[in-house]
Amino acid sequence: MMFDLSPPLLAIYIPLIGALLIALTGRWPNLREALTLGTAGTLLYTVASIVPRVLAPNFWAVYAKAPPLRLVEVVPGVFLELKVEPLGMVFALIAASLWILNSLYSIGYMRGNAEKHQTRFYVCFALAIASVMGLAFAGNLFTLFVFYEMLTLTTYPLVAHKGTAEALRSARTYLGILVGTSVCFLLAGIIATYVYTGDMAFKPGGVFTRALASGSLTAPVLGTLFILYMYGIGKAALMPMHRWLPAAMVAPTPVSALLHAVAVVKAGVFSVVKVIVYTFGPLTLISAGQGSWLIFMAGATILIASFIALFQDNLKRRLAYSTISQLSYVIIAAALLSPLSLMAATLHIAAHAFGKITLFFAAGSIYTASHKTEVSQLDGIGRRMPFTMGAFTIGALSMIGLPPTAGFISKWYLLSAAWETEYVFVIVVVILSTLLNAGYFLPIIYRAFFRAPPPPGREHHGDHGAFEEDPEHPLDHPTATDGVFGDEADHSEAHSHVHGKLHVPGAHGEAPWPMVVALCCTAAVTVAFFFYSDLAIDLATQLRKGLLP
Amino acid sequence: MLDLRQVPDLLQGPGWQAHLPVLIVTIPLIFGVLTIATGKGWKPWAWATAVTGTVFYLALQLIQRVLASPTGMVSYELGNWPRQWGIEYRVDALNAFILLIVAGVGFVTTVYAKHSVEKEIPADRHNFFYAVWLLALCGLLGITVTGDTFNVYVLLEISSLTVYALIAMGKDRHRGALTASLRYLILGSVGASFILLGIGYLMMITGTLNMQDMHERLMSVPGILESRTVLVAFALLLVGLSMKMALFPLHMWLPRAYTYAPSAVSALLAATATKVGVYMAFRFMFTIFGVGFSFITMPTTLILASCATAGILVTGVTAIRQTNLKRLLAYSSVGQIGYIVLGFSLANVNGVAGSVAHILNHALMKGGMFMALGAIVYRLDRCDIRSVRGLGRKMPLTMAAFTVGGLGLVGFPLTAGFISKWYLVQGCLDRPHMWPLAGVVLLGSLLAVVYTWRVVEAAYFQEPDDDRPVKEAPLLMLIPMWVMIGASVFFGINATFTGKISVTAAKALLGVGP
Amino acid sequence: MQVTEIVTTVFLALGCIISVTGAYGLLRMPDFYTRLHTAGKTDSLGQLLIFIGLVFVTPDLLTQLKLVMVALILMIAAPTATHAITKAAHLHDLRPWTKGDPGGEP
Amino acid sequence: MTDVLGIYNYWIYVILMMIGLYGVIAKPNLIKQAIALGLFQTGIFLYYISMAVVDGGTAPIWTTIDDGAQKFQGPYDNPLPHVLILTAIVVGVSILAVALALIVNIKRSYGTIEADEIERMDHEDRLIEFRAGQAPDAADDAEAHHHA
Amino acid sequence: MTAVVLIDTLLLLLVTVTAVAIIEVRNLYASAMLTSVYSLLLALVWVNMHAMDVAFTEAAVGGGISTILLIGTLVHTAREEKPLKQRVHWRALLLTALCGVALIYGTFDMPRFGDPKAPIHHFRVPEMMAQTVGFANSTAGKQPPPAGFDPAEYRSFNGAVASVPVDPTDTGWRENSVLAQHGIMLPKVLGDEVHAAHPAEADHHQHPADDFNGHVPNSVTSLLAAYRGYDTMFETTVIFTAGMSLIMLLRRPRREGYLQRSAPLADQPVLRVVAKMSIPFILLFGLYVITHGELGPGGGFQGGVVVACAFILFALIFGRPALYRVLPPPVCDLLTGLGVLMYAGTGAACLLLGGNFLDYAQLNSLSPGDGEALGMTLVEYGVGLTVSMVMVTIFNQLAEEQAK
Amino acid sequence: MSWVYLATAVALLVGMFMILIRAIAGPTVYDRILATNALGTKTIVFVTLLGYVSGRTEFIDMAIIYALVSFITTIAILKFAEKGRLD
Repeated sequence: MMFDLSPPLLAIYIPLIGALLIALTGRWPNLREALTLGTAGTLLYTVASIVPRVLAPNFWAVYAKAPPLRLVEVVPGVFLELKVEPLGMVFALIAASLWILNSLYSIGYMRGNAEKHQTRFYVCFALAIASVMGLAFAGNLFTLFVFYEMLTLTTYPLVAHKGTAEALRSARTYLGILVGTSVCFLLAGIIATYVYTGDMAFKPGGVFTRALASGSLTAPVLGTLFILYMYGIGKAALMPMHRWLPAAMVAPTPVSALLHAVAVVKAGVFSVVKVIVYTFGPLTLISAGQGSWLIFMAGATILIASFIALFQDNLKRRLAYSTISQLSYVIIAAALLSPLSLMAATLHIAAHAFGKITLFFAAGSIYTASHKTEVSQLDGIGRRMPFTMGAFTIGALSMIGLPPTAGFISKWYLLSAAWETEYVFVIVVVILSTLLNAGYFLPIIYRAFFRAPPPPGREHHGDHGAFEEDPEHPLDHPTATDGVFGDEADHSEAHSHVHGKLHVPGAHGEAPWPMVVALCCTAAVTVAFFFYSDLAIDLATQLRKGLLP
Repeated sequence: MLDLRQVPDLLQGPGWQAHLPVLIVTIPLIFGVLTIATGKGWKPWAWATAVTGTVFYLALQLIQRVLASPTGMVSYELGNWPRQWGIEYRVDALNAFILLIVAGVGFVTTVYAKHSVEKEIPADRHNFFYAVWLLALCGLLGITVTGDTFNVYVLLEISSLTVYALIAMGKDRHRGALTASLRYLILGSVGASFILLGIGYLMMITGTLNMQDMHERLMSVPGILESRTVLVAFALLLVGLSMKMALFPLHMWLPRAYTYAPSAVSALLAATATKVGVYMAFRFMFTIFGVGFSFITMPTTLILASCATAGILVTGVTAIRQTNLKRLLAYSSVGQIGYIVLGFSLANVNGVAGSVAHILNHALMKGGMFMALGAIVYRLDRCDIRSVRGLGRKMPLTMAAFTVGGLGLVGFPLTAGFISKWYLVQGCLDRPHMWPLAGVVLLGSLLAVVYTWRVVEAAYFQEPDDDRPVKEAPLLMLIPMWVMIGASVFFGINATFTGKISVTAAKALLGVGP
Repeated sequence: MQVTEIVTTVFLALGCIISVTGAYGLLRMPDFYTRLHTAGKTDSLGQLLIFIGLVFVTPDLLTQLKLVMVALILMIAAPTATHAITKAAHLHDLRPWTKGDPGGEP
Repeated sequence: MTDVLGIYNYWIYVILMMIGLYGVIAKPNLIKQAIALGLFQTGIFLYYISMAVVDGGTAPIWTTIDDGAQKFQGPYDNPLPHVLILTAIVVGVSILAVALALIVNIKRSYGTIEADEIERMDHEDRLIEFRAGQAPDAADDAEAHHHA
Repeated sequence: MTAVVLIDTLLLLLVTVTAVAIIEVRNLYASAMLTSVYSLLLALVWVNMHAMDVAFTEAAVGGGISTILLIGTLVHTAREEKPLKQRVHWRALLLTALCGVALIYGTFDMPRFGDPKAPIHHFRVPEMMAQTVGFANSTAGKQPPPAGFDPAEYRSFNGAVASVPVDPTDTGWRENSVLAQHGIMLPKVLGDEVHAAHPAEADHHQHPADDFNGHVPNSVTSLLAAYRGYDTMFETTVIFTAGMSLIMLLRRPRREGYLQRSAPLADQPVLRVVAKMSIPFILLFGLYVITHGELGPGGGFQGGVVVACAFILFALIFGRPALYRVLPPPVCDLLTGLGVLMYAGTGAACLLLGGNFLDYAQLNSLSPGDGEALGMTLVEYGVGLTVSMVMVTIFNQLAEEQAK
Repeated sequence: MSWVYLATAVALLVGMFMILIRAIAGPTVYDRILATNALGTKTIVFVTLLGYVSGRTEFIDMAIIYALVSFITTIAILKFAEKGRLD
């Protein structure tokens, strides 16, 4: 059993083996990074090979009969088991494909910024991807929980990567909130589910029907369980549990990309959708009359987060709040509980992934090339970094939901679902938030392309820790005259070493080429998704089919 | 008279396995005493290792025998006196399991002890040290197999007395070891006296010392359970046992004792001593008084659960504030005892099974973590949070062991700690109106995250104060450490064995059928 | 009552009186040396009388022998101890009480 | 009266135990504590021995065996508690010995055997240990701010 | 009021007064001496309650060894307690009062002092101690139970109703030919229960009356060394452990040598002569006590302490170096272990001879009862050896520590 | 006859009580030693008498042990008082 080579299992093994190899080849950076890319490619191939099976017309019939892939019996009666279904497939595909691009980008970023502990970074990254694969293919709640926690653990070193007091504090917040919510609420919910139903497998329609029918479980208890799950999945960043996301901004940009686009937050909303669909079952929730609070909670999160984003000067922080609001789109869609809205949720997971990763790549490129972290410093930067800022524009459009980008498709489905279910509140929220999105993204684009760059002497530099500064104290920002030349010189040396030319403040061009390539690719995919979204829509349709009796 | 010609037949015959229960206790006794004649250097250690290894082997044999036996238990009458007259050994699934834990941990810790003892204890008393060490094991093992209440008391005193001496051997490193030992001695003796008195009350009212007989007598004579004597006996035993297993408000002896004891002793104690105390509580509450009296007539659930809850939370917060890592782990141990007690105070199958499983899991994790600290002390001569900074690169294997053990304490899935929490939370939810206790269990995990993570952070993400090169711990420390930690991970991934045996033991204790 | 028993009773009564008197003296005498005086004498004599009294009513020889032995041990040990105590007190300059001293404490 | 005398011994045992317990808790002198611990235990011994008594009983030792008949009429006391207490006394003296050894060691290391003084010294030890081991997180933070 | 109760009442008053004095006296030296007095009084209490062996032990241990140990400790520490700020520790008083009230609460349902109907005299012990316990009648042959004894009542106490239905025609006594020879009758229910529980038992243990072929009239010893011999083995181990602990904690490193300054009392002729006279006698008496343990009060432990007293007296009078010449510490250590090994080895020998651990009957295949007696003698010597050597070790270690 | 023994025993108890007061009160160390020693002697007599009260003469063995032990204890106490050490 342990060495079964069926594709879902292989999808977990490949990054694990990759991590091992990367750890072993840490001394030879080129080999190490080649291995990273190779592993990522292999993984994508493996994951893609599963797709046809999921798209097969008789998929649900097979799903109902096929036994799960059981790895090990952890506690008597509780297995670590895998099972493929469309939602997980979407998630796995996104993660696998973005890993390649992210690796490419990481190579540029890590070398460009001469970061320490690069091997640890790549190893943890691969381990995080392995956890994501496990999460995507989880066959029951227990497995979901196991990989959820593994993901938290493996991303922790990435968040704390820099090892400064600031980074450690943020990483503590990250770990504290994620572990706290998952252990206190999610685990309690899972065990309660097990106690009430004796069953933790994911089934279309949920597992509670029998318990509800027999009366051993009442609707209010079901509602309580639902609350436990929704707040237990802290990675979905539903409003009071969102603090970790801005805190985690301290991490290097590829990590932010991983957190926001590839793995962590996606794992959160993915789990939310999965739990709603396969553990509770939309019909059960509707008939028990539970869960509608989630719509309002998510709606509030969307608006509040967008509003906060308006006032963030730090670029990554602004993106982080944008992520929080975008995640709640997925949650609100799932909470609508209609088949169409669940499709919207699935599509938005994908659409947001591509858009957001583009934005983060762009932010990272700007930092690498110019060490700028604040929105207010970006005047005229579009002229020096046309590719980067071009891609940024595409990502921003996708966030706002304008065609021809991926964001439009998912927003369209969401609005249709809201229309269908006649939730005016949702429609209002979507429209308002679109305006707010526009409100905080468009000024950046405006500054980048239509404002003149400042004269070189007034250039505003951040150093290592600058973008972590508290937003409340913008005046504390160091300026070039603040006596940090020592630091600056170090950086210059490092850069000159990498770039082969002297880094002159204010005279930067594009970031290193791997980064540019990566971010162009993601931007391209964001656009392509608008035109060629068949695969995603097919998978979402497959998911929807499973819900219909 | 002695006919030596019979001896070979006996050793070869299949019958020797019948003597397993007594061999497990007497082998460390006899060979422990012989240790004082083994001389100097590595010899006492090798001797002790061989003895503990044998005991571990015998414990394995015994558990197989117990599980294979149709009655689910093995009985042995000392001196061939029927149990009413003499002393009886009675081993069921629970005993055998605890016995295996104690014997296994004892073996591994003995292997580990070599370097640590060489460094921390003057060379001219190694033979005495290992003699007392083996006698401590003998006492702990004896408590676990015996079916006679007074025998429990005597063996308890052996284990206590040896442990006092072992703790005091930390005096050369820090004088606090002496006060720790004396404080433990006084509290421990008071606790043991309460136990002795409780046994006396029970004997007076039932006229027997055998656990099984006592139980039958308490069940069969009408009115006996309502008598004030039995009530006070129960209270006395409860207080005495709580002291011995360091349940929260009576845990005062533990943190200092674990902090200042020699590293190897800390590891042994953390993994076995309090666990055996818990085992005694099982025996007295379930086997002698019976579930009905202990948990329905008496408000035991309320008392124990509140003590456990307070213990988990208060010691968790206290542990967070510690800088000395040994003290940190010691406070954590008190909290973990809280989990174990919380489990069996629920008196349902899942709760008790969680309790039994946590005895093993905690023994493995805490033992492994104390071993890691011992290795750090061995290399750095200190083990505060400042000294481990940057140690993740200098002593990668040691720190990794510590980290994995810490994850277990937190109860991350796929570590052993998770399994016990799984059962415990189920137990809390199974019992009506007890669900807030599930919250306590989970909240305790969060506190564990905090105190574990302070160390992990310091080890991996902070820069050391100086660039002194530090070598990785010697192999004889690493292997036992990783055996413990590895076992905890193994039992976290595949808890079928522990799960099954805990549930069997829990069902037997609760008398709800096999 | 037989003759032996009467004899025993007389001996016991005598021993008793002497012992209690000695004890009273030990309690009431003003200083260490005077107390020593009462205690040392009465102890030996009182116990001797009681043991002699008991010998008469004891039927078997072994027990009689044991009684004599105990008496002998006491006859050796008690004076030895008293001697040693006195010597120690003397060495440590414990001053005897004389008439006119209030309490007799050094 | 009979009733009171019937449990008189049990009350005295409680009183002895409590005198011992009071000494253990209230007296700061370690030797006093050790002695008080002994008193505490003897209370229990008294309890055990009291329960062995049978009205009109005598010591549980046969005196004459050879002629097949026993010399003493009437019942014997119960020997079982005697046996148990023999063991307990031995345990008690062992504990006393170890306690005294520890006290001698404590006197050597601390220079006193008064618990409150030792407690104070221990507290100081711990403070020193705490400061030495404190992870200077706070200091780091301050430093970081300064650099920024 | 019987003589026992009268003397008991008075003695216990004395004991209590002494206990209070021990705690409240500020001079530790006085405290130590009062401890010795306390032990002597307590020993009297035991004697009065017919616990001969316990009294023996208490006298030897409490009156002798403990006091010497305490004084040995006082040498190195302090003679006076520090003056207390507060005479009475109110919290402790409250706590102990509460605890005491709880314990006294428990005593109300206890069988009365000396009550022959108490369960402990009836449930298991009568069979275990077929020789001697409880209502053992003195004359041979079947005897009716004592006057005023209601067979139904003995199974209960304080009004609790017996669980076993009582047949009105049944006197509640079981006739057992072997036991009846000793004039012993057992409560019927209990006896049958035992037989039912061990149908297959066919060895000599079935009939406790001839367990020892009459070699062991002291039933305390038979319980101690045979029935509960296993406990006693661990008791010996406890003592051994104490000795090892003292060595670990107090023994100086060998390089400093064993022999240091000492202050013999040999300059005092009276003491010297008395000691020289009495030491051989004490040793002999110690051996007598060990050997005689099966017949009368005494046994390995008491005898061991007496032997140790001889060595300690020797050291007191002639100085510790002289003792070290007689009994070098390494020899002493080894002998300590040897005692435990004698005990455990006897048990193991029984095991090797085909019986259970400590089944002394195996030691003599022809006469199990004689085997039992032999085994008991062996283990008693083991106990005596360990105890005496450990006591000497403890004394040595406490004395070895240099005075300030 | 046994009432005679009993009366003697009670009288001895009274004596012991007085000695005990001296042992507690002191005031010098030597007074205490003296009282302890005297108590020891009384105890020995008392034990012997108890044997006669209950008709069991084995108690005399106990008296011998008492005598020996109290003698040794007295020596030890004295030695400590005189030399300040035990060996």
